Amino acid sequence: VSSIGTTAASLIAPSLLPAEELAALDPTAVPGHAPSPYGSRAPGETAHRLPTATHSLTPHHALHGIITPSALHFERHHNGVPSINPDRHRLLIHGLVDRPLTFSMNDLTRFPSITRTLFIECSGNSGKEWKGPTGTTVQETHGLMSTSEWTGVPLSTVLAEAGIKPDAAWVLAEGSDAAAMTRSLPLAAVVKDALLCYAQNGEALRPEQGYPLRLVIPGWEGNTCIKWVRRLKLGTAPFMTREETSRYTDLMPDGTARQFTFVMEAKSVITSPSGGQQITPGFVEIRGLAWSGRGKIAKVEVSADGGLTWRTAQLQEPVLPYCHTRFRYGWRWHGDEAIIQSRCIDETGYIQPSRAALITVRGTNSVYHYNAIQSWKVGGDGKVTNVEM
Amino acid sequence: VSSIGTTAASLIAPSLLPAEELAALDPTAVPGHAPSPYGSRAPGETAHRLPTATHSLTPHHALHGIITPSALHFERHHNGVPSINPDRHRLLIHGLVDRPLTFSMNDLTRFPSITRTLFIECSGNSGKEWKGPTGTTVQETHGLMSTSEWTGVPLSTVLAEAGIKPDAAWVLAEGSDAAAMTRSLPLAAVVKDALLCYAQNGEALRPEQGYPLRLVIPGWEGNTCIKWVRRLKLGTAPFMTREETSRYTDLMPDGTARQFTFVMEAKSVITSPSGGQQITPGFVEIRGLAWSGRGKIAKVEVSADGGLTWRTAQLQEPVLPYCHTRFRYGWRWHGDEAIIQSRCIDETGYIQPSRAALITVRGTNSVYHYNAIQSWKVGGDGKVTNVEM
Amino acid sequence: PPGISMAEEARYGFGQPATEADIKAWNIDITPTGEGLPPGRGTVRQGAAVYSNKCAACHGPTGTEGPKDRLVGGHGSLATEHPVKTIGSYWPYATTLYDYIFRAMPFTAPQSLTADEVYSLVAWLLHQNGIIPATMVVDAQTLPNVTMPNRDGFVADPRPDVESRE
Amino acid sequence: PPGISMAEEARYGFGQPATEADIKAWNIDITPTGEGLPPGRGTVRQGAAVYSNKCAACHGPTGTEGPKDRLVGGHGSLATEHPVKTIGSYWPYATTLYDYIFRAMPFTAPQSLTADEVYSLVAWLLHQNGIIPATMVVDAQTLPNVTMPNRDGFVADPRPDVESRE
Ligand code: HEC
Ligand code: HEC
Ligand SMILES: [Ca+2]
Ligand SMILES: [Ca+2]
Ligand SMILES: [Ca+2]
Ligand SMILES: [Ca+2]
Ligand SMILES: [Ca+2]
Ligand SMILES: [Ca+2]
Ligand SMILES: [Co+2]
Ligand SMILES: [Co+2]
Repeated sequence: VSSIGTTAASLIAPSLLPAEELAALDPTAVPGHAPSPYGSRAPGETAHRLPTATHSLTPHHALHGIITPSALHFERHHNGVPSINPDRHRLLIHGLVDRPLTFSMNDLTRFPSITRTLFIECSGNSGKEWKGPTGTTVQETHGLMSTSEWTGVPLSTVLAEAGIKPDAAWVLAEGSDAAAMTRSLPLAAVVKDALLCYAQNGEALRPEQGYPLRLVIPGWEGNTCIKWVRRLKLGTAPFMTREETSRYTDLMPDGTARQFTFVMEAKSVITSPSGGQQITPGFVEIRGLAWSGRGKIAKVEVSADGGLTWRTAQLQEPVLPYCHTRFRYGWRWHGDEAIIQSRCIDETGYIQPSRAALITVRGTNSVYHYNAIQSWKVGGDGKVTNVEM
Repeated sequence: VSSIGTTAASLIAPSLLPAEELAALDPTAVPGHAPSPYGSRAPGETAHRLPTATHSLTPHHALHGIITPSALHFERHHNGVPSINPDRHRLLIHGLVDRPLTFSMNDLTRFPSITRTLFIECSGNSGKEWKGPTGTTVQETHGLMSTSEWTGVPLSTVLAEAGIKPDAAWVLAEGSDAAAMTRSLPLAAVVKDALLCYAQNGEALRPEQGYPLRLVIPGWEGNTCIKWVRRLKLGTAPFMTREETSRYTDLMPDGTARQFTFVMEAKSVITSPSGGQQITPGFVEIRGLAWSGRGKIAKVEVSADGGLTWRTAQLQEPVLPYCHTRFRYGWRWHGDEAIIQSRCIDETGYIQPSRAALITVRGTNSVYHYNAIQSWKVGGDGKVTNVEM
Repeated sequence: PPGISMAEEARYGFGQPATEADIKAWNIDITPTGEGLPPGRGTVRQGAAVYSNKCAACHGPTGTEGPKDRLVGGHGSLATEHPVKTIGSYWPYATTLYDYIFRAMPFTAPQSLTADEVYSLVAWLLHQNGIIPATMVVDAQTLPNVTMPNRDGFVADPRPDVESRE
Repeated sequence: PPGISMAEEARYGFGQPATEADIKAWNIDITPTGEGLPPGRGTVRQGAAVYSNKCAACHGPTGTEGPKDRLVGGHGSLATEHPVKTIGSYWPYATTLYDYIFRAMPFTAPQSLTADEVYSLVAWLLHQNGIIPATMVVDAQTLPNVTMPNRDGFVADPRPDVESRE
């Protein structure tokens, strides 16, 4: 009967058939299973991260809303996920402070707390796209980002306890993983709104996201949000660790490299329909995510003609700063080839650039901080692929 | 060195010692484990629901922020959790409609979608407190409520597809569980903002919360949010099922019973320090949740002297309608016996009542819809217990 | 497709027309006016037998012993300190009994009873509660006419009902 | 407690004073000025031996073969289409090499090397990259004075840098 058509719904919410014995033919005729202490997802649900040795990617094509389930939050580790006993874990604050202190997890949860829903995006998210369309799916192109509700204590509160000396200008944050992952951070900026977090989406942090303690800096590249954090050392200058010299610096066409590029600039992507999905003619809700490391998303526009014309997408309220914003646009696909794109504008007026504009300025050697408009091509057969405009 | 003291931090974020072999003595010296497709929580984290045959309770004393991890979302089933194959699941719409229709899950995910962060509270939450202080912990007194980010299609969109006949005034919603759990709902009210949800906290609904499809009615008692929903039948009058006559009706002192008491009135509770926890003198952050079935929370007040004086608590932004709101109040406990309480006011001006005011009107036979101020007594030893004021 | 109406065009067009068979398979609710009651009949005597086979283990030989919900008695207890809410003392509609027993009982095998079995159980339970005589035949015609003792015991929600002042 | 100052009263009072031993155990960072460099020394020749035992399997016999990160070479490649970022071509500070090798290498046993081993590996890697002579002794005094070829290759973040117009 449909006069309008179908979308890639089965791809949007993928599921395998549960084993026959798991699914009653008529569930109303058979008593169900009992309540349980800690639930797990339905056996047929198989959305999963794509793991490599160093990271895993969030399956945004299969997710809804803005919260990333903790089990599917992307990972990026520099030498694996450490196993940490929270009762033994300590945070050491030293260097240019009045009183070097150590804090147990119990100490830290006693302080006044704060909760914020924030994205964390790896600076390398979409990094392979610098060289041209590379990822097949949105999980491959944009899977190094996720959003959680984070709870912890403001970094400023804990540093004040130790007493910041007047000449302190940078802080070294160090993890207790096997990379002792380390970044130098400008003190004035992080004291503004960084959090020492012990909870993610209501419960204790997941091991992959820094259990039991993680630094979270709203809007900054993920690697600055030091996981398993055990040491904060205040100093006068950046410590110039390998992770801010050899890595996490962006090579420009002239051979110089940009350093301390912390903020993740505004970016958006259509998560459905997206690469690897297939649609049929008729009504298709274009769904995606937009975010900015400089604050709130002000507007998202969608094009279905490769950027010739743009229409304003609907933003799901509440629109929060430094947080994924879900956008939606109702589209009717008539069966012709189409290039669909989204672009966002943040509250500072910054407009997500086209790929052409971005690489004109930056070249293609940057590795990190790729935030160009993503183009998905819908073929005449409804199949969606990653293309360059 | 502490001149101020400690709180019940270890109870706020409880954890058992991970097995020694799981936790490296110095995690920086040992490579960690590899990224994984679907994560799980740290082995030492043991916050759990308290399950009985018919329900399980969310451990709010151990949670942070407002999102309840899906694994810890409370349960209330009328004959267990059915095992449903989402590819076979259908929603039937019939009765007073122009075109009776069935929808597959694929059909439903194609419609324009919407995401809302909403509490669901069982009408029986705190029900045992009608007879006086009964629960030991906040999990026991207030564990039949949770908050999730829900995504789905507006009920109105799907009903419009079938065409609502002019004389339709009530809708019967029926689950495909072994209780074929059923409620009659006034059409005009639910068409306003009810959702047919397929996703919870980003991923597919959890089986215990209605996988693959659940009706969610913002602010209404949990049992109206029919889980595993398979049928919507439109009619002119309530269908008078057992769940709106024998059950989910409130017996008044005069022997009459109130029927169709859908909205959960404004309520709040201190989750920390709460029953079963212990504090020590000094700074204690009082943390809790407030919510209203009539919209947003406007204000939460905290008393540490059994209701003689009240202080305004801080509300965690964003404050969302029909959603848990996290409140906090910085307190200094000097070691004396104290009764701590919270009370909230919602945007309609409704003030959460004292127990005395509530039972003066309703008596103690209601079973459901208990929303009085909760009193926790802090003993001279810092131990917290459930008391009546 | 050809012949599609303008009204249909305005819809999304998702979903399939529900067939008579689709609806019949799931359309199990019974309204207070008796809509939905199937053909069939039952007596108190037949009900006693079915009850003792399929229900008594959970609700007790006379419907008062438990261990599960008490189904019989409690008359006049609703305004006391210890209200006993049963079919007889509390339920406003007899039709609900058919609806609920078929949809949900026996607890271990819901929707397994025949129409005659359900009518019989309804008859026996109503009789046990002193609502119908031992000789009454319960069917689609007679059941909606049974008046339950607490029929007028329900009132609409008057909230907000509690004055809350500082 | 008696003697507590007013300033201390204003704080929450959580946490414990960090002891010298607490700090020493974790204070492993090395700054560009050489702060943090421990006593000890290393030579290019000693470094060659340690490297071949503990590093070559992952980084290749000469530091160019991999399979893991290439550590040597790439000079002059940064402005080309195929930049090769190594210690020699890219790293701005020699001290970072001490910091990173001790904190993170060998990958399978981080923080297992002695100070002399690390100094030696730094010496060998700097020499392989043509930065120091084969005879140089690397220690806390000499290392901060090594000038890396790409020392001036880094610039501050000038963003927003891309004009985006419709
Ligand atoms: C294995 C146990 C078991 C058996 C057998 C059983 N029941 Fe039940 N019955 C229950 C339980 C448990 C409930 C409460 C269900 C709920 O509250 O959701 C119940 C509830 C009821 C109620 C509703 C009571 C009220 O006041 O709301 C009725 C009526 C009832 N049963 C009738 C029957 C009949 C008739 C049979 C036999 C055909 C039967 N039961 C067999 C366990 C059982
Ligand atoms: C078992 C494999 C392995 C061994 C053995 C190993 N490394 Fe590495 N090394 C790696 C990997 C993998 C990386 C990249 C780590 C990352 O990017 O987080 C790396 C990175 C490095 C880097 C940084 C390269 C850059 O440009 O940023 C240096 C320097 C280094 N290793 C030196 C050494 C030395 C010296 C040794 C011996 C003491 C050693 N490695 C032993 C695997 C190894
Ligand atoms: Ca499927
Ligand atoms: Ca990163
Ligand atoms: Ca503990
Ligand atoms: Ca309920
Ligand atoms: Ca269709
Ligand atoms: Ca202390
Ligand atoms: Co990264
Ligand atoms: Co309930």
